Formats: sequence, C-alpha cells, structure tokens
Amino acid sequence: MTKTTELSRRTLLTTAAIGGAATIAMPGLLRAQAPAIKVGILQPVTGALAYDGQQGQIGAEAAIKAINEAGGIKSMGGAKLQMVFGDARSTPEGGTAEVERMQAEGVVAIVGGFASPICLAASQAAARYDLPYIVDVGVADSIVTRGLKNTFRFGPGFGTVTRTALDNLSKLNDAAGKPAKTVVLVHEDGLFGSGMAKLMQAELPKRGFEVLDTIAHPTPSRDMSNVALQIRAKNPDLVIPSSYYGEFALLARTMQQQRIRPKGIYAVLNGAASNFRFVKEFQDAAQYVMDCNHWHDPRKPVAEALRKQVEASGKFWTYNIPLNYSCVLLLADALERAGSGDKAKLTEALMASTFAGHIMPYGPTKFVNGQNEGGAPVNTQVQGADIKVIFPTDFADAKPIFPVPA
Amino acid sequence: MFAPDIIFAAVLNGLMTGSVYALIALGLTLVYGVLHIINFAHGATLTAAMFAVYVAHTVFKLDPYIALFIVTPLFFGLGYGVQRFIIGPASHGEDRNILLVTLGLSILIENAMLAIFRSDTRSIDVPYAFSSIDLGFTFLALPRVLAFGVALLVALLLGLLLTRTDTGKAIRAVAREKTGAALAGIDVAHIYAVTFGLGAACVAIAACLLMPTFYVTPRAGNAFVLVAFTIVVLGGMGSIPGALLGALFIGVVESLCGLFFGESLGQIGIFLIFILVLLVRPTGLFGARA
Amino acid sequence: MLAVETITKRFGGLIAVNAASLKVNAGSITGLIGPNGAGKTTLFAVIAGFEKASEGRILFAGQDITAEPAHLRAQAGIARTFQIVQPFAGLSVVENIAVGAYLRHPARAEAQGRAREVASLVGLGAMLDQPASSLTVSGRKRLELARALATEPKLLLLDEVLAGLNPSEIRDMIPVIRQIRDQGVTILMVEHVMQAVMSLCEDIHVLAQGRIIAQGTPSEIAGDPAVIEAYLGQGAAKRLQRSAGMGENHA
Amino acid sequence: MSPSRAFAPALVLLLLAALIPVFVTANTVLNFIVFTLIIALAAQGWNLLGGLCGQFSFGHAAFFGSGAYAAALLQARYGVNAWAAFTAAIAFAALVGWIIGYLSFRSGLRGSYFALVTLAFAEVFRILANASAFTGGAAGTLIKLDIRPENFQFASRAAFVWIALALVGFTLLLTTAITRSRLGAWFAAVRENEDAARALGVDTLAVKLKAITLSAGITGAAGALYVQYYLYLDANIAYGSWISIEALIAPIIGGIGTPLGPIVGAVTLHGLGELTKLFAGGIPGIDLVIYGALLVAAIAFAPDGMMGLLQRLGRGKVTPNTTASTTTDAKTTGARTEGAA
Repeated sequence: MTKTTELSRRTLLTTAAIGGAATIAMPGLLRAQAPAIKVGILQPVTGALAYDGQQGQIGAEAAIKAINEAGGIKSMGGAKLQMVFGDARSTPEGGTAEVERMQAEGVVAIVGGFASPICLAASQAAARYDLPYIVDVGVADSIVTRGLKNTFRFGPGFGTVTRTALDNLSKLNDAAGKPAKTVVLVHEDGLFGSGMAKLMQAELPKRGFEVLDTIAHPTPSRDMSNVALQIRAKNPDLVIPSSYYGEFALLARTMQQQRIRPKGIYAVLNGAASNFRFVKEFQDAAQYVMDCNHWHDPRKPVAEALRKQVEASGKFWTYNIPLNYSCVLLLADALERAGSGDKAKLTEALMASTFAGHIMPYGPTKFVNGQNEGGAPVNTQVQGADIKVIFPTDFADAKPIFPVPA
Repeated sequence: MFAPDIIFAAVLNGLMTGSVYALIALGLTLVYGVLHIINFAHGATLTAAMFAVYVAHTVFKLDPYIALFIVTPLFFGLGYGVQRFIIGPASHGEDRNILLVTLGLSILIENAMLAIFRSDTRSIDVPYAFSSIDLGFTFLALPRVLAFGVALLVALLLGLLLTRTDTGKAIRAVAREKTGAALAGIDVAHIYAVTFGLGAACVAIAACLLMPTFYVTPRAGNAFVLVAFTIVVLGGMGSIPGALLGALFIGVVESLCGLFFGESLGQIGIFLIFILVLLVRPTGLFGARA
Repeated sequence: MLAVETITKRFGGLIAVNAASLKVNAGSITGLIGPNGAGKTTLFAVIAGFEKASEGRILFAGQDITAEPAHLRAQAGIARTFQIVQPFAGLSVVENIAVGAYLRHPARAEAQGRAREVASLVGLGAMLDQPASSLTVSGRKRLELARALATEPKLLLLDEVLAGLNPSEIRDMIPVIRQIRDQGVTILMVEHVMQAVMSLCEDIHVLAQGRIIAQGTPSEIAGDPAVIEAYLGQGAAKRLQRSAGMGENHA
Repeated sequence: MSPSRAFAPALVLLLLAALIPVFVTANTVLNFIVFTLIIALAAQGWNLLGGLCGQFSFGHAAFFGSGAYAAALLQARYGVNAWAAFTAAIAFAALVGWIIGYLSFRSGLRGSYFALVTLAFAEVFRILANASAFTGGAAGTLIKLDIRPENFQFASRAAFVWIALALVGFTLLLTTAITRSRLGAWFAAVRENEDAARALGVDTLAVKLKAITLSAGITGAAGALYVQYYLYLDANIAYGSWISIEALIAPIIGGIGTPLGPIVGAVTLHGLGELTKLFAGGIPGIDLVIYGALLVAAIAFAPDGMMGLLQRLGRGKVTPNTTASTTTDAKTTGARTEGAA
C-alpha cells in the first residue's frame, strides 16, 4: 500500500530548485538521524481520471525526490519526505477512504485530488483531523469557499481561469486589430465545461463578441462530426472549446477533415490543447491552437529541467506535473518554516506562506481563505512542435500568432 | 432552423456512426439470442480489440484494414476460449452468474489494459485519416465510408452464416431450444463458445474500423456499450436484421437529436425513444410479437 | 354458477372460439371436450380471465365478470389449473400450496395449516418440504390441483389434469376429483381421457373448431351421431360407448 | 421455522456489528464500514425487488440518485432540516420507484427488457441532473458542513456506523418479516411464475408495484445516507451505473433472495476490494485485475452465493425457500426470444 520513493544517488536537479527549502550542509550526517516525514499524495490512478492522476503522481514524486536529494527538511534535522500514495479511484468515496488510511498512517499533510468532487470529499475528510490538504487542480470554487481551515488551493479556481481567459482574449483580439467578432462555444457537459460556457455566454457579449452557438457534448463522446457540422454552419471567427483530451482530439481532427478553418481556436482548460501527445500525434490539427490553462513558468530553469527529465522518461508533459511538483515544494517550504509535522503549526505556516520557489507563473504564494491569490492560468499556443506561453507577456516565451495565417 | 444540407449531412453522419454501432450490437445480440445473457464484458472486449489494433499498427506496422484479417480470427479464438473455459465452467449455466462472470471479466480486462498501456489516450496515424469524399455540401471521411460498407457486408455475411451453414443452423437450433438441440446431437457448449467467438469477432472488426478515426484508452469501449444495449433491445433481442436497422436508426436519432438539442441532451433522445418503444411495443421495433 | 354467453375470441384473423355458450350448474362436474385445436384451452383462458374475450360475456354467480382481471376472478371464487403445469419451481410443495391458501388466510400459520390439509387431500402429504422441481409428472399435476384448491374456490377449472398420467395414476385421481366436488366445489374440466370424463361428468359440452356442437349427458354425447361423425371420426363411437359403460359401472 | 429462530441470526449479527465502534476506533475501519453499509443498504433494496420478487433491475441508480438528490436539494436549496429531508428523500425515491414500476410493469416488461428499461431511466435522470440548473448541474450540490447532530452530521464516524447499521438492520428485519408473510409468498409466486400467481388470485401488478416501491425507498435511503456522509453529490455519483452494478452484484454474490445475502455480499465484495488493495503498488490497475479474477473465481466456487456456500458447508443442504429459482431466470430472460437469430 505504502509506496516510498526511492532515494536516488543521481542529483537531477540543482538544489536551488527547492527554493530555499533545502540545504547542502552536512546532509549525510543529518540524513541518518531524522525520522522520515510522511506526506500523503492522493491521485486517481485508476478509473475515468486515471491519466490525470498518473501525470499528477509524476510531478509529486519528482518533487519529493528533489527535496530529499537536496537534503530533506533542514529545520527538522534534514528529515526526508516519504510518500504515502493513495489511489482515489476517480471517485469521492475512493478519495475519502484513502484520506482515512493516510491519516491512520500518520501523514502530516495531503497533496492532490485532481478532480473537484474528489477534492471536495477528500479535503472535508481531512478537515476532521485538521489535516492540511493542498488541492493541486480541482477548480470548483466551492472547494475554498466552504470555510475549511485545512484546505489550500495553490492553482487558480474556475472563476479566475474564466476571467483571465476573457481578459486575455480581448487583449489578443485588440492587438490583432479585432479580427474576431463571432464565437461558437464547444464544451464538455461536466463541471469544467458547463461552468465555463455559462460565464462565457454572459461575458463575451459585453466584450464585443457575438456568441453564435453553444454546443455541449458528453464525455466520452463517440463522434464529433455533428459538432463540426454545426460549427461549419455558423462559420464563426473563433471557436472556444473546453473539453477533455479525447473529445478535443476528435473535434480538431474532424474540423481538419471537414476543412473548417476558423480564424482561431481559443481553448479554455482544455485537455488536449496543452498536451504534447496531441501536438506530436496531430501536428496539423493542433497547429496554432491556443489554450488558457495551467502551465509551468517557462523562464524557470528548474521547470524546463523537469520537463526534459519527464520527456526523457518517455512521458508526455502536462500541466498536472508542474502543479503537483509545486504543491509538494510549497508543503516542504511550510514544513521548513513550521519546524515540525504538527498539524496546527503546519496549517499556520501554510496560511502565512509567501513561497516563491515553485515552478508556476504565479509569483509568491499568498493564501486568502485558502485560495492562492497569485494563482492564474496562462495562455499557450501550439507553434510548430512546441507549446509556447503567449500570455501574460511577463512569462511569455513566444508571440501569439493570431489570426491563423491562411 | 438548420439548412436542409446540414440536416442531410447529419443523417449521413448518423448512418455512418450507426454502422459501427451495428457491428458492436451484432455481437451483443448474437450472444443474447443464443445464450440469453447480457454480456457485460462486451465493452471491455472492444477496448481490448482496439488496443490489439493499436499494437498491430505501432509495433508490427500493420494497417488497421490489414490487421482486421489477423485481429478478427484472434478475437474469435479468444472469445471461444473465454466462453468455453471461463464463462461456461464458472457460471454453472446460471444466467445471473454469467452476468457476474462477464462483469468480473470486464473489470479484469479494463484494468489489465490500464496496467499494460497506462491510461494515455492513444490513437494511430494513418495516411488516409483525412481523406474524404467531397459531396459539395459536406465531406465524408473515407475511413467512415469504408466502415459503413464493411459493417453492412459483415451483417450480410453473418446472416448468411446463420442461415446457410451447418454451424449457423446449429446456432439457431441452440438459440431456439437448447435441450432439443442437445438431444439432436449438437454440442451445446461448443455452439455457445462459437457464438461468443463470433460476438468477439464482430467487435474486433468494429475496432479495426474505428481506430483510423477514433482513439483508445482503457475505458474507450464503455462509451459504446450502453448504446449497443439500447440497439439490441430496439432491434428485438437476438435479431440480426433488427440490430442492423436498430443501429442505423439510433445513429440517425443520435445525430439529429445532437443537432437540435445539443450533443449532451441529445443522448436523452436515444434513451427516451428506447423507453417509449419498450413501453408501447415491448418486443422492440423489429422483434417478433410475444 | 357459470354462464358463458356467445363468447368469441379472435387472434388476429384466426377465430379460436366462435360464439360458444355453455352453462355450469352449481355442484356439478361438467366436461368440456373436443379435438386438439378446438379452442378448449383458449375458452378456459377466457373464462379464467387470462385472455380477453373479443365478444360475448361471462356470468359467474349472476355477476358479469367479463371485464374482471384474472386475480379478481380468483378472489371471486374461480380457480384454474394449467394444462402445462406451472409450479413455483424454486419453492417447496407446501409453499406452493400456501400461495393459494393465502388468498383466504392472510396469516402465515393459518395459510400453512390450510396448505397441509389440502396437500394430504390430493396425496402430497408426504412431500411437503420437497422442492416442487423435484416432483414427478403426477406429483406436479397433484400440486397444480392442490394450489387451485387451496384458494377455496366455488368453481374449479381443470385443464387436462389427467394428461400424462399412467392408468393407475388416473384411477387414483378420479376419486380425488369426485371428493372435491362432494365438498361443494363446482368443477368444469377439459379432458382428453375419455374414461375419466365419462365416469366423472354429469354434463358434457363438445367444442369443435371453436363452436359448441353438442351438449348433454355422457350417454347422450356418446350416442350423438353429430359428435361422432363431425368430430370424433370413424370408429370412435364404439370406444366412447365402451367408456361410458365402464363409467356407469363404476358409479 | 419459529419466529425466534428466523430472526435470531439477524439480531445477533446486528448486535455484534453495533459493538464494533466500541472496540474499533480506527477511522479507516469505520469509514470502510459506513461505505460498505451504504452499499449493503442499496443492495438490500435491490434484493427486495430482484431477489424476492424476481424483477432484475440494472437501474437502481435511479432510486439511489433520487434519494440522494432529494436529501441534498431539500437541505441546500430549501433549508429543510436534515432529518426531515432524509425522511422525505426516502418517500421521494419510493415514489420514483412506483412511477417507473407502474410504467414498465403495466406494459408487461419482464426479464432483460425490464432490466434495460430501468437502466434507460437511470441514464435519462443522469443526463437531466447533469444539465439542469436545479440540481446544480455538473458542478453538483454541496451540503453545508455544519457538524451538529440535528444536522445529521457527526464529529465521530461511529455515529454514522450506528445509523447505517440501524437502517441496514431495520431492512434486514423487514426483509425477514416479508419472507415469512403473505406478501413474501406473493413476491415468490410472482418471481417463480406470474401466470400461476394470477390464477391463484395474486394481483401481480400490485405486488410488483409494492416490491419496487419498497425497494426504491430502501435504495433511496442508501443514496440519502451517502450524501449525508460525503456531503457532496453530482449526477455521476447519484445516477451513475456504478451504484446500479454495486446494488445488483452484492445480493448475487451474497445469496440472492435471502435476507442476509446483500449484506454478506457487500461485505465480501468490499472486503475483497480492501484485500486486493494490498497488491496496489507500482502499476495502477493490478489490484483491480486481481479483484476481477477473484470475482470470477468466487462465482465459480460459490454459484449459490456466499449464503449458499455457507449453508452447503454448514448443513450439507440448501433449503429451498432461500434459493431463488434458476429456471425462472432462464425463462424470463429468454421469454421474448422468439425472433432469435
């Protein structure tokens, strides 16, 4: 059940990666003495969300490994982090059961959850023990508005993502001379997609866009031909899709096959548009697709090093990796400052966190009611065989290409 | 609301999607008609077949349409073996136990795929994936047109197999009256296994036809099962022409409902029609009257 | 007790029962005979409420029950057996009979007690706890009868309860049926075993191709040339007369 | 069997189970017990309709979800007291059961056709609940966390164990009482042979409606308990096929048609699930592969369910009233295959 990360002799990452959380002073001596600190990593690695869970686990494992190789938690005598992994089985009750087990095994905090329903149930179960819970992705705003003192979300919530997506879209369109006036929204009918579509429908007209149609589709979908047909019929300047990987890949392929070429595809929280598998396998269909999503800070060398490391192991880079990596670093920083695994002290330390050593484009952490105020999505665009950050300009490593060249 | 050419294109789309449903439903209805059980492992079988096509393409560089001639007999053999050596003995011939055995097998297969291939969404890249036929008002994807043709052909062949061959006659005899068939010297266990094998083979063909335009994950097959169930019932359980017509009908219904009510709510159309048909005509649209 | 008035039953274009009328007097054993496919079982099903009559009406104890569903007719006092026995295979003998007994006795103890009584009446007293599926053909016929009896009917419709039994089993059953009548239950029976019909019935109706073609006492029926010629066929008259004679001896 | 002997095993079992939280304080175990009991309760509901009355449903999610949504929405939207909402939820689920039953039984649906129509109803509900703003749509519905007994929220997991146990225990006693009553005999008669039942004066439609209404109420109670325990609900939890399958599989594994079957089945299945988690490790899915294999093996070696196995081991015989007919299953599922092939 318990999976302990092995200690590797190779140091893949520089100690700077830990952002002050680590030290190289006398690691050997301290390593032998301090008892390991158990950290709960909760991800759905079986069931419907298995892919995201698997990706999140990669990030969390990499972070624990990096912290340990850099000497563990200095203020606790160089104590190593030990991963207690739990498979949430893609269900809230699966997540809850694992939280109970982790608590019984004596973890100091839990990181992860991925999906909102899992995060909601798991953080609540952890709240019974005042056990700190750091949400990695779970964008439902109710996660942090319930008033649970133990729950922290590092990434942006749903409202922030949608607002940012709208703001950036306006800027993008303005900068290009307002080529896009009409929009068709395509969204999966779950939490991500439906909520996004609702907000977009209300907000887009205020920003001068006309929403021609809103098309919801289920996950999984067997066929996207009709969605493509409807897009074709409306002939919008812009298509805004918010779907999981499989459906967006199908849609993009069908649009290509049906020769539907809008001026731009501007995805929000999309499962495929920021996925290197998609870019690699369907480079034509993926070309110039933009996405407003979680993404790592491309200017940070640690992030790029991690990405190379993941890609070298034959895995694809997705946003789950840097998010979970950062969440574990954030926890390590709090442990460092708390100086103990005591839950109350750790919660205090997390509340007061001003951690800047993470690899997301957020700036120093600042939690208000458990939500990291700095958490924000960025805009990416598929350019060639790469996914580039095009917005905000502070973090960008490429210029947007919009409208799509004919 | 929509221009006629769009509605016409949606109907064509529905027919082509329906043809793939038909293959999956054919396997299901055949097994139902003969063994009188609902095979819960059908979706997992489809997933396994899709992975087989994926492996054939990535490892052995076989085109899916060529892999069809390897994967289909392979799955016939697997289906035969699974029924003969696992489902048959484990269920002791009781319907409710067969139900559970197939359920157990579906959990096993799905998670074996997860353990082997992990949960990545995988697709294959074939040169003709984006080839299409230009009808003026719409483009028909070549792989889907091919799938349509092959599905009709397979249904025809299956019909011929059941009516013209000795094995087919034995299958029909067992379907009607298994005790009588056994008395007449038919090896019922063998016929059960052959039927199961044929069901798996149908699904394997469906997998070959799907893969050029679809993707596979360890749960990909599940998406098709529920709709296949509804088709089997609408067509009249155990009826081959019923399954074919039911599948094309459901394909078109799904497509049009999707067009008019949105893809999401459009799914309701399938189930509402299903419920209404059953409540009004409990033997299905094409089933014999009870 | 029972009056069937010009009942017609059509299945699509096929007329199974054609304006058939018959009367069953209280306390009698009345026979309904006819060749295979004459519509006897269909007429039974209509009387018991398992098929809706296309035309005509059925009166039971003076009440029009034509529109009543089967279970209400059973509650009113009409019980039937099935030509193809329909045991509750997963239940024991006593549980099978108790289902019938529950109709008049809601309490478990009473229903089970009543079931045991009926079981011993039909000769199943020794097999109470056996599963119904383990019974022989004769046992199943008895069970069929016992279950119907347990509902304490006023009118019992017996659909070939003797078919499939061997001569000695038939000889055992005949007094049982007579005993049931003697306890005050009116019986209408469809039967192919002529020996039994002739010995048991006071009144016989003959159904052929959906029509009642004759009615009368066993000897009248046996001597009715229309019945013999139109329905029983060549040479059957002698057999019938022989059976009638035998029945009278027994009585 | 005398009443005392019929009810004794159930009462002893309940008493023993009620003592568990006194001795076991590990929340991991208590959480496992609560979830298993919720499944057991849902399965007891299924068993009443499927096991006792012979009407197999593939769509008990329709009742589980209706109970869960009623409990959640009454609290979250209308501020109804949690206990009142819980009671109303059971009634609502029972009503949904009656309506689905009325529509399908009146049309004469049996066997696989009935099974699949329930599945279709559950799917329709799932899609509607996922799209409708009233149910919170895809974002789901949260019950406000406010741990107070009057809110049906408890600081201790043991309290939930006792409540779940009380519900399961009540249903166990109810089921036992039914099997020993006229209604139980009529359920069995309908299960075994509807025509024969009608001939014996059984109003089969009314009996089936009673069965599905009771069944839906019980499974609805399981749904309401689920949402009260986890305080969160979305369409896939409420109306997803997972719970239809759980509710169906536990009684069959445990012993279909027996009062204890669903409980034994749920404990066996979830115990097995916990056990196979031991194999969970580097490769996701391996534990579930083993779980699937064990499920197949369990059926191979205990074809009458765990209760049947226990009885065979214990007394060397199977009492007829505790094993549902298998011939009927074949008949009902095969009843409409005239047009086969």
